[in-house]
Amino acid sequence: MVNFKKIKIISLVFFSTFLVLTISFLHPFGKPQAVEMDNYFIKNAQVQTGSNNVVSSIVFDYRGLDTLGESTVLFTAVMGISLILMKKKYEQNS
Amino acid sequence: MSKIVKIVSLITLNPIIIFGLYIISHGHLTPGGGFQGGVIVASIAILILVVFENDINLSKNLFSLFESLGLIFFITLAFLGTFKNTFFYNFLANKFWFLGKTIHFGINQGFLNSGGVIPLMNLAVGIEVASALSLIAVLIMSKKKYD
Amino acid sequence: MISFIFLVTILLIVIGTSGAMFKRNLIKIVMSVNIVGAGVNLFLIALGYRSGGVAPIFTNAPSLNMVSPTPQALILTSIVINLAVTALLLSLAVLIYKEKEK
Amino acid sequence: MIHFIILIIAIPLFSAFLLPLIGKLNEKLMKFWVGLTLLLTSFLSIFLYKLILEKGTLAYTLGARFPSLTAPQGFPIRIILIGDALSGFLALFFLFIVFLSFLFSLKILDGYHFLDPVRSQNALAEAQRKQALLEISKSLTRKTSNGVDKFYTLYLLLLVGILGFLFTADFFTLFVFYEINSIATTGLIAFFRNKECFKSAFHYLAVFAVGSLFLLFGVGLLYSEYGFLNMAIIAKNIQFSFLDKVALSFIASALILKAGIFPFYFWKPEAYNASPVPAVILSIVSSLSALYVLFRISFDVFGLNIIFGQILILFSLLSIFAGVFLALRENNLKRILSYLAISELGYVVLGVSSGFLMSNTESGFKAIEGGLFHMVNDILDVGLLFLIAGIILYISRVRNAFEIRGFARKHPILAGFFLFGVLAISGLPPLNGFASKMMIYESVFHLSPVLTIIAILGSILVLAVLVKIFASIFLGAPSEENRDYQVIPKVVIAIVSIFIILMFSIGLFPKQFVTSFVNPAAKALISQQNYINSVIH
Repeated sequence: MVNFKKIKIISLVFFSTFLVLTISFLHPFGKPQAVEMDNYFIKNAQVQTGSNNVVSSIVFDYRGLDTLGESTVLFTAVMGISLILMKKKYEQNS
Repeated sequence: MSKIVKIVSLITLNPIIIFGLYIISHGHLTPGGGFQGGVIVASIAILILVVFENDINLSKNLFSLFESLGLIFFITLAFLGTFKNTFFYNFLANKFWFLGKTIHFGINQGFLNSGGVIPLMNLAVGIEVASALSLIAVLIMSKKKYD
Repeated sequence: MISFIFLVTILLIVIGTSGAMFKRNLIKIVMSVNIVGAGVNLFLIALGYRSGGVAPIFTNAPSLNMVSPTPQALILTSIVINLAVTALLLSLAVLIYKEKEK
Repeated sequence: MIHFIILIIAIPLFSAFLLPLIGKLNEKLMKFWVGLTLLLTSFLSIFLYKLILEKGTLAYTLGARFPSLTAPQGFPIRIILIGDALSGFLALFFLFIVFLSFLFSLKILDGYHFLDPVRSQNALAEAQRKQALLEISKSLTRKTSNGVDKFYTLYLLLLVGILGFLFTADFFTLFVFYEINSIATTGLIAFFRNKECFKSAFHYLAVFAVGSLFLLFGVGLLYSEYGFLNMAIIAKNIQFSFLDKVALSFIASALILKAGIFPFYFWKPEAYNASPVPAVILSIVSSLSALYVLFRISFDVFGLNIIFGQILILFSLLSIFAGVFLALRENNLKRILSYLAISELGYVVLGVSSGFLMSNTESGFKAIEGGLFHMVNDILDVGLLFLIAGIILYISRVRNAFEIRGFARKHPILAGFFLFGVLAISGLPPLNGFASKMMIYESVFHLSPVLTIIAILGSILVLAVLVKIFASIFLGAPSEENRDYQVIPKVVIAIVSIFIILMFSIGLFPKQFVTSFVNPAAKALISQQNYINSVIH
């Protein structure tokens, strides 16, 4: 029988060293380099949407579909919970 | 729970609701918005469920109705932009009337009558999140399962 | 050069992943998933930070040097999604526990 | 109408939001509403596909002044949906299959009221049966109370997740739709509400919660590198540095997890076994759409990378074999079929990824065509077998395939259908599986003959597994223990025959099908420049 625990530990060690290697390649903290889109938002969001809160204007205007999807996720979770907490049970037939 | 807890929680009920509504309605001006305010409003349901364990019966159907209505309000606002422009077009912004005050770039003290559809969407999401989280709390915490 | 904050996010992700891999307790698995979520959210928000920046809200803002708004909008979405997943996982855990009791 | 591309996502979503309210009123009205929505969406997808064929790749900017305003400053700032020949074709086809599985679910899930223990033939059971019948007649006239309304809500939401996968051109929206997919599937898995279902739903959701967070981590890495979230502009700026490779590995592993091929296939048998058959069909469709996104991202966004293509080929071969060998030692019918579904997905990945390794050659293009063609045939073949497995479970209530005997005597039509499924999935002429597998074999041969040999071997093993099961279920004398609890509804037979007719017509005229549907789709997949130009003019 293969020892799954050892495999898991080894893969976890690999994974963490891989991640540490990855973050060493990132731009230093506090100095993001690619900021074209963000600068556009800070400069134009207030005028275009009339909202002082730039995050709010991104959430509801520029990236509205994400927010709709997020509400849908919450709705889906509620549907799932109300489905599984029902009392009536039936035999599985398909 | 004991009487003291019940009375104190009843006293704190109104400030919580008002704070939640404030967070929702000022979502386009200050940190906050529909989600955050909705969660605060939903905390009332949890408070009631914890404090008044069996004395009170919160209706699941009502929460479910409000959840669907909030979502339908949200997606309808998105659909309304489709007629002239695109889905999710902010058709109220910079139009001078309802929620359409023109804002110039720079620091200001904040105007409630601005933001176009963003405050309306905040309201819709606030209703949805508040009722959804209340519904989750009711479903998980209620003693007897429903049919 | 490794920043301290990115190291923390990596630590959170690794702790969460290992918890999800090794723990058998359902509640602990849910907690591990949440820890991974916290790590990823922290990572995203750290990507958008600019030194000395303030929150990207113009209402009475102290200065116009603002941090990147996009990651904040993204993690707002991500947090709510994590909340929904946690709620569903917890109710499933409760149900599995109750089925075991019978 | 350019708005078709968003309406195809928004209309099922709107309908799903309305569904709990309608479900409270009346069950029949709710089912009618779901059917109407699916029909409307299918028509929209037909029009969308026609529009795409006329005008080429469509890009739709959400929230802009007009839809084609994709990049106002030279870079996109809003969420953009892209529909090209491949995604339009897949949407059309998937919606057709989903509509059929919806019709199937109408009958099958109705039968799930009759859950009284009729195994004993005494009068008590008969009385209980009557009681159950009475309950049904009540529930049909009044509101729903058995969770079917929630089932259909989750069904529509999963459909929304699949369509979002097909049309999104934004990495974060991809993450959101990934979560919608996972959570809706979890709800569908737990539909029967027994302990097994809860356990597999919990495992499924825990795995996919971590997987989606890895996807988000990869997206974050890409964002830190390029400052954008749109796929097209990242495809334009891509440099393939170390960070990009890490991001690709995170995103691709999350998508492979969703598709359920080799390294991360473990969730599949559990989940498919627990969920009702109509939901299984939708789950297969969801896996295929995840594969589509995987191809899109790894070949259109990240460009051609030899090592990644080779890794994908390795994974595909391993999943062909892992699926078959794990199916050999199982005895549960649905678990066996889900392992075979894994191995069938391996052929899709083998075709497309080896096609990209041989890019700009004729056989390479043919391999991509074969892979995409096999996507269609995969859902038809595996879907057909799952439908028949659902019917067998519906009428006999036995989950162990080796306990059922002599079905051919009682239901010869079912045996015939199953035989067609077996022949199609193992790639024998003149059915559809043969056409696509032949294309894959021929073209992969130019990359390496070993691949062809392994692929043919996998097909033969699939045939061996299925012949064993066919012999055990259908041949022999019917035993006394297996009693029929239901008659087969006629609608179900009609739906299965539609599958068979489709399979036959594709199998007899593969050339026509490929030139009219698959060829434009493959052209859309290989042209990275076209994908970029649709957003950045």
